[in-house]
Amino acid sequence: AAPAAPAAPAEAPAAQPTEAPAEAPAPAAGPTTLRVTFAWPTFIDPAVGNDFSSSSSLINLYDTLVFPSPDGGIVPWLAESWDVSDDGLSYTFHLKQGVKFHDGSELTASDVVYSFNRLKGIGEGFAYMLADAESAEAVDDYTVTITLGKPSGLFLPSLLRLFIVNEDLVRANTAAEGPYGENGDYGKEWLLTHDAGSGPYKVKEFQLEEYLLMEKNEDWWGEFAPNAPDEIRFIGTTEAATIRTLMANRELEISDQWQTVQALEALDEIEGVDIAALPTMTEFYFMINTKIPPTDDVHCRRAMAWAFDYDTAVGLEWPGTRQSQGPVPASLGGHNPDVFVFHRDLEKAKEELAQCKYADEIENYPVEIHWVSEVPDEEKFALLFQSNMAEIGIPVKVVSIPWLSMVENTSSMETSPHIATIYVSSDLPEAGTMLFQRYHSSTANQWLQNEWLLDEEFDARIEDALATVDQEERFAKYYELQDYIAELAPSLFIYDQAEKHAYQSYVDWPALRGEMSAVMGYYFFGPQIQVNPH
Amino acid sequence: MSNDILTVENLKKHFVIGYTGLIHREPITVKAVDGVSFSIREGETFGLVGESGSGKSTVAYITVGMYRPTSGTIYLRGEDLFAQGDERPLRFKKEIQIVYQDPGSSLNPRRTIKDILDLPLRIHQPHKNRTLEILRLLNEVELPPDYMHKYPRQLSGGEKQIIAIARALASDPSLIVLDEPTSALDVSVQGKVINLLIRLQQELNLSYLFITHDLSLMRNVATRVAIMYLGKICEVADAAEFFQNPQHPYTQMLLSSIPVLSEEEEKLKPSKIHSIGEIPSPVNVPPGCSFHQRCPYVMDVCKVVDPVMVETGPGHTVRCHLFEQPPAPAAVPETSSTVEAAT
Amino acid sequence: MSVTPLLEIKNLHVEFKVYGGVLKVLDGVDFRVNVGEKVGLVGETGCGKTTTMKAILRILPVPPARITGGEVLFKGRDILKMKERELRETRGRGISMIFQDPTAALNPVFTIGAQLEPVIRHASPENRRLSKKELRKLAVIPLKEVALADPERLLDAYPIQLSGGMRQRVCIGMALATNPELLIADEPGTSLDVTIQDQVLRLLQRLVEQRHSSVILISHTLGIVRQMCDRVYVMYAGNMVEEAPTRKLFANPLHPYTRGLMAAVPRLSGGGVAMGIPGRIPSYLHPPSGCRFHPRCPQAMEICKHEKPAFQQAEDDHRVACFLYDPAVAEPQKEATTA
Amino acid sequence: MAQQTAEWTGFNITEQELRRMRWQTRRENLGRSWYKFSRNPLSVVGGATVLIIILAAIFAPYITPYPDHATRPFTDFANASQPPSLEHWFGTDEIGRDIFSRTVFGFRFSLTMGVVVLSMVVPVGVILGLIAGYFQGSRIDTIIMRITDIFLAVPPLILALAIASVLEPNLFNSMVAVSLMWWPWYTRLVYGQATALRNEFFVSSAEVTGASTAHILFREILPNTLSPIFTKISLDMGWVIIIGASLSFVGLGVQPPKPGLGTMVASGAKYLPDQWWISLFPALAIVVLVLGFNLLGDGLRDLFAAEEI
Amino acid sequence: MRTLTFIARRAFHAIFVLLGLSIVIFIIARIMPGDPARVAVGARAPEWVVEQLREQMHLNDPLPIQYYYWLTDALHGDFGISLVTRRNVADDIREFFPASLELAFTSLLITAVLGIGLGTLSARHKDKFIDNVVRVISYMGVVTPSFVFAILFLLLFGYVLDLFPTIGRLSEGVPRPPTVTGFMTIDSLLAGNFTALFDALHHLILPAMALAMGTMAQEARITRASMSENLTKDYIAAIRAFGVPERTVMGRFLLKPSLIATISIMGLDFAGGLANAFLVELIFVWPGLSRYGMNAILRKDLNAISAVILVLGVVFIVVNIIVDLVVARLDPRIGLRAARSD
Ligand SMILES: Nc1ncnc2c1ncn2[C@@H]1O[C@H](COP(=O)(O)OP(=O)(O)OP(=O)(O)O)[C@@H](O)[C@H]1O
Ligand SMILES: Nc1ncnc2c1ncn2[C@@H]1O[C@H](COP(=O)(O)OP(=O)(O)OP(=O)(O)O)[C@@H](O)[C@H]1O
Ligand SMILES: [Mg+2]
Ligand SMILES: [Mg+2]
Repeated sequence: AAPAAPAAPAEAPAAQPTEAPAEAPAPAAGPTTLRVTFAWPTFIDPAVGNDFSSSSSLINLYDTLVFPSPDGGIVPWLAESWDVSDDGLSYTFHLKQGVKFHDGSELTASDVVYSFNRLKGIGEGFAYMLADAESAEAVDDYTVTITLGKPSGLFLPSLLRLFIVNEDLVRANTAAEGPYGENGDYGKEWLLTHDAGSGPYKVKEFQLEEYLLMEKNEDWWGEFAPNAPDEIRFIGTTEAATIRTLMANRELEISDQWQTVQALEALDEIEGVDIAALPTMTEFYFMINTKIPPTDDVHCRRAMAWAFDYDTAVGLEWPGTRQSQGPVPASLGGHNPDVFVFHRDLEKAKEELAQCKYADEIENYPVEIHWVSEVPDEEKFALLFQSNMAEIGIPVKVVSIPWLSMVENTSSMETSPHIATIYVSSDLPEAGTMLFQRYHSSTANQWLQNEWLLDEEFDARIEDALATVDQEERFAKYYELQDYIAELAPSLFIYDQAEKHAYQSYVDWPALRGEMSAVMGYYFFGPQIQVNPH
Repeated sequence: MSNDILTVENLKKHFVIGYTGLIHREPITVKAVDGVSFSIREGETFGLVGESGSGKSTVAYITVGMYRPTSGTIYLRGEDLFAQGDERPLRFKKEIQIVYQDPGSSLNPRRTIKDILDLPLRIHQPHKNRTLEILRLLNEVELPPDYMHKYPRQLSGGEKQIIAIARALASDPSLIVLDEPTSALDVSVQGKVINLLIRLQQELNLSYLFITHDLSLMRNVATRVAIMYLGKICEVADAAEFFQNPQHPYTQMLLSSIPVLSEEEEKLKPSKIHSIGEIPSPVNVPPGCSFHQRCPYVMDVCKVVDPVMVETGPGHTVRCHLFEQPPAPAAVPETSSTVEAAT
Repeated sequence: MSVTPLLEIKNLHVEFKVYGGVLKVLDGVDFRVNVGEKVGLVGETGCGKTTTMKAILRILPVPPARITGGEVLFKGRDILKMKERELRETRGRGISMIFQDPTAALNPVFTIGAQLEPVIRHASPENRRLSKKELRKLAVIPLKEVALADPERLLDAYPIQLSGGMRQRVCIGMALATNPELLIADEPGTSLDVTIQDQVLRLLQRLVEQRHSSVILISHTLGIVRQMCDRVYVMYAGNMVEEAPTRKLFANPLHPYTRGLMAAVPRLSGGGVAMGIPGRIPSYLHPPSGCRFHPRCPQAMEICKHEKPAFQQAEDDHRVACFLYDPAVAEPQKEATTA
Repeated sequence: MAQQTAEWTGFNITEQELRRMRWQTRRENLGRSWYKFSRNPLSVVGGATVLIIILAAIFAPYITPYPDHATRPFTDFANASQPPSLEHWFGTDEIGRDIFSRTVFGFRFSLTMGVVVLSMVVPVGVILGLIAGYFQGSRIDTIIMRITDIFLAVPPLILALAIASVLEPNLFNSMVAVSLMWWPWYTRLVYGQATALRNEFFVSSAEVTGASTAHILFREILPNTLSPIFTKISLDMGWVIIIGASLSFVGLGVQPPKPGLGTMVASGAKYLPDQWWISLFPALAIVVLVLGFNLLGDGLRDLFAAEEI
Repeated sequence: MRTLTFIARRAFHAIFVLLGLSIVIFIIARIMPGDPARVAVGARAPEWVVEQLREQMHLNDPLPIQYYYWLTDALHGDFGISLVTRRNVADDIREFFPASLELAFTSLLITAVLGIGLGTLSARHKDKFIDNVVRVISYMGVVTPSFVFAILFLLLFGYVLDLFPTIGRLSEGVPRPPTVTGFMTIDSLLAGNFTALFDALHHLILPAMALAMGTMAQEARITRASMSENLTKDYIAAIRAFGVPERTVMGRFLLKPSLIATISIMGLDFAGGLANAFLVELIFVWPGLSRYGMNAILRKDLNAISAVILVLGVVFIVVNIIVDLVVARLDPRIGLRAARSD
């Protein structure tokens, strides 16, 4: 298949701010810039970064073998095509020729192999996503074979996280001393502030904790939209007052996604600023510890699920946000639209509570709900929960806790709170990924799962589903598993998160029209965004 | 002399006030008291006179036990006060009390008179009714009973000093050290305090170590007087003898410097000898006789050899080279006129 | 001796506004210094000696202090009404002052030189044009005059580095550096040892005699005043109570306060220590009515409680503020006391 | 029965009379103190402010219109972020709670924080300072003061944060954290005072009389350090409250639904300037509270000032 | 010479304090919750990666041994790798510390000029209208936390009035001068880049003001108090009595002794400002040390926490020595307090 180059009127001449007369107060002459705020830190080493701001940077600095399509699938990118062996364990990729790294050298198969080995060898960042891939081999300069340990339905999409680095450049900047044996430090220190990619943008300046400034790579093999920004600046702040001032002064094009509803409302008031609510692969959960009283009793959990006021909760979010339909976000492939969904019904809640073995002395079992203090909006949900539960007599204690403590607490069953309010984002656009992340026993000691479900049947079934290469078959298995989880009520499924950004209306942002992939980071793929200074 | 209440023998106190250099750290010392000996008889007022920094207070503080001497010792009725290591036994503390120079700082401003008088009673007379005892003390020093609940700041300077005296009396001591008890007071108040002290001494058979730099006052209260200069005693004599026949040049200088009120007094002053020079710092005591830089009769020997105490009359001792050879004293009056020209 | 008054204070009233009320400290002070005269001022602590002198120079700290009445005539002009400029001319060159406590009077954070130089610079119009170097040369002179060794080095010393005697001398030097017509010496040397005090006083005496300056010498040691002054004022609680030539005053003190004071001084000739004056100086917040001394006065009469005695001539050139010597009031009592 | 004092004391008065004398002097002293304090109207204003706030905090459930909004789980999102009105004097917050009620209750926790922190800090700091100061130059002085130096050198907020993150982040632990960084200042203050006081003659006098070390430390020296201590306490009340507010900026401090003033400001700051009332009123409350304590502190300084009237 | 001795002795004492400090830091850092290695690599990284990092950071050794490693490394200027930035902590500090210092110095400057100025004004017009205005201002300044000022200034001057840039150290588009000192202003000056210099100054003003408000108020109060106290001193009366004009009296003889108290406080405020600026740094996106330290704590970045606290501790100690030197220079009575702990 041909690379789905950014849909853009190819013949449109690059908007050149040739005449930038005095009347234009906004960024007149000089390069156009796309400025976005992010929560810091940003790691631009493809083997280290795996958070939102890092992903957003990496996709602009590096190229990958495949590219996500807006509908949740993938399309060829550096790899123009690929073959799969019959046992599903071996993939052979045919690379595009003539792709140049930022230093002018050509991207070849050995770079892909090196990048693969480097990611796996360091083991950090997105390495876990390629856990099933065992080895990579360069067949010739433009052909690479990757071998899997077991068949996986998710291998191809996971290649979205294999960023191809310039082997020679990295080797040249590798410190001999380091934890990776003959690979020294694998160039980690250098790559932290430099890029070795072939992507549409390259690093111009990198100021820790302050900003990352990237400039257009004019030699990129792909196509830029006509008014694609000359520079992209990722700024490290999420302070409401700061964002607001920057927005009002037209010193910021797109805000980060962490602004509160009220802050967004205020931003919306600013002339020329609009709010976008983009679909994500993230769901907001109340994760219930299923192994400590009183929440170890399923009736108790169901009582809570019936008593919670989902509508109000969803109403706290930006308009358009919807209650989650079951354990995975509706945006994922394989989401079961018919899964059982709780709604507020106090009668049912009381009935369930009555069946709970702690019903008689429920007041002696205060339920602690822990929310992450770094995300202040969570407090509202916790408080709402607290007052909802008060209505059916379940005492609730609301605790605000720093993220790190949350991580620490959820690592053991005893310290895991009754309820942890946590956002979880699916690594890949498939329901199975999310189900595995959330409920498989292997994640029980991580913050991804406060439930401690430890359900052997579920484990076996999800593993089986993920190994199913056929998509339809796979999805059918996901459907059943979603029903299975809904029955156990190990979590309250609050809402599917929308990424809310304030943006300047002079930015033409295809994501608004559903033309960009929801995979983390791709909304900020620079070549497709247009900044139109007036 | 069996009726000595206090005997001071070759007392020395050297304070370390710092160190020289960074690597060669040698102590810099102040020889505040440098070999002082005297004794106080039962029931007498022994006067100690000297200029500022001459070590009078240091002697007093050692006597009451605030400092340990560097060397030398003090006997109270024959018992060594410092025999028992660091902490002086309570019975000695009871026997020797002190009245400080500054009435402002010797009474704790945050405690009432009652509290202040209560402390020595509680320690030294624990079985007595302390409220009554305090009243008795107040009566003794002629203050009204409602002073009990006052704070020192509500009292005048003289009254404060009187309270300090009452406190000293509380433990029923036999020796009281009076460190310039009236130098912070007006003359008009001084009279009252001094008279009180004299009456108490008679009534209670107290002995006083009376420190002052006011020679006129000393003349009127002391039975015997010692003059100190830079940590050493330079002359000791009975009071009357002392003022009639001052021998040490420093004593004469002191006497001649006193401003007086009448011609009659003027005649007692060896008026032709005038003060010259500054008192040397006790850190850098000059070699030889410490007074030689200011002495009008200075001889070559004075600059190198420290004189020793010699007895020039009954109970009259002087530490001066002029008196080491018997015929010297006669020379004193004649030479004085030449000194006048020198200033 | 000339009798032109150089300085004349008439009916001076000074109050201090403190929390809790007004301290009526000076209560109609009359005072005079003639040209070339050395005048003593004695009295107990807190009787207002320093306040009077500060009022003359208008250096009372003004928020608490307030001059509520009277005049201070210096060479006929009222200092209290002078404009800033005129006042500055009068200060220093006209009247200069040696402060009671030399330690407090020297700014601890400036070297002697740094304090002396501006004084000299403003001592005369010519000096104002001098360079720093020339000024420094001039600054050495007053230090030499007060017999300080190594004055060059002293200019760079801080007050803390000097002994008490040296500080006192520096103060004297500074006060004399402007060649004042009137020198106020507030208890010079009281904080010093007798022998050093004696030195300082003799030095002061010599210097003012050289310059023919008039002097006001304040002290509460009567002996010093007797030794140094031509005429003496006795002050009690903000009032002048007696004034006479020195010899006369010491031979025949009139006011009961003066007598009490003199009796209380221990004599070198022995004879015990008198009891002193009973009581203490009254509170200025609520000063006694009438004669301020009456609560302590052994000879107080009924009238003393209500009326303030005038400061008037009892004999020629001997003035006293006491009803005992007011022929109109107390002829009989006077007889009794002299007997 | 009134007992006559023994005649040998020289006075013939009854115990009753003695007691009366005591009361009289006490009254006089109190009157004088009040006079000194009240001569500066600002001190009185400060004292009154503090008093009113304390009373308001104590009686908060009775004087606030919506005590439930501050003590119980309560949400009313329909009424969220309402501007000040007659019904809600200070408006409502983002959860629909009455800010006035929460502010008044907020005083409770701010004051508790101040009181608890200082009552942990002051005794420790003061006693250490007294001991080190009195034994100046000895080994014990060196040890105490070096430890003090160490704690002084640790940046306070960072230390508090670190400690608060070690312990469970609740009000009490935040207080422990703040206390840990606070005591050295008292030690230093008292140390300075004590080293000066130990050379005072009244201390020597007690020593040569034979008083115990405890007596000297607590009866002779301590009372004379009280005035700077009290002044510092009242000023520090303000600082502790501000520090508490800073801590709640990063999620430590009072736990919801209980209102902490700092937490309220911090979470309300996100809604500035449009929903200004959410953070403004609690911020003003902090300012008023701290101001009250500062004014009171200045008044106390005057009260203890040595100068006599 | 005396000064040198003093500094030598204080430095000697500082070694003990720093050693103690390092132990405190070390303990705090280690008992904080969370496995730093795990936090660093994220929840999803395989166990061997975590283990590798643990090994690398000696986290598996007993505490005293960890301390030994940490100390010996720290003595070589090696504070290990920051888990947050993944760089050498020493590099991070080299980067963030100058930014903080620049901010703190600017704030100190503002504090000194305004604080002393207002205090003098107030003392001169004691109990008059101006005095009362200044007092009210200073009360407000003292009682308002600096982050409130930060938000206020940002909104007022950045948003409503749009007079000042709001974030960072330089505007975008302004080329950064090459880093020499790390001080943006000085670097600009060295590079002769005046656009950058003015831009950097412009950026400094708001955060520095926010940081300065509280301390400025404090200093104004102290200056006022010591000035009005010194105004009643005899040495002022004396110098007036000698006919020295009022201007000299106030501007020289009154000012200098009155500054001593202010300067001591200023030193403490400077050190404190450096450490407590994180909210201000956060709001103005200032890449400062305090914010770095804060992040380090929130992310359990052991090495960074230790290093930041150590650096701030050293600053505290150094500032104290400097203050003592300055005060000793201003006030010969106090002298050098080297003997304090002998
Ligand atoms: N604790 C101390 N440490 C160091 N030096 C001291 C100490 N106490 C006294 N000195 C020094 O010892 C010398 C004698 O002091 P002392 O107080 O005994 O003199 P004094 O005769 O009582 O003087 P004054 O008349 O001023 O009271 C002085 O030079 C003083 O500086
Ligand atoms: N700045 C001031 N504020 C308030 N009261 C003052 C002030 N200066 C002086 N007084 C009052 O004025 C009275 C007289 O003080 P002054 O200094 O003139 O006395 P003095 O005669 O010089 O005493 P001394 O002999 O102690 O120097 C004092 O009792 C004091 O109450
Ligand atoms: Mg003495
Ligand atoms: Mg005086």
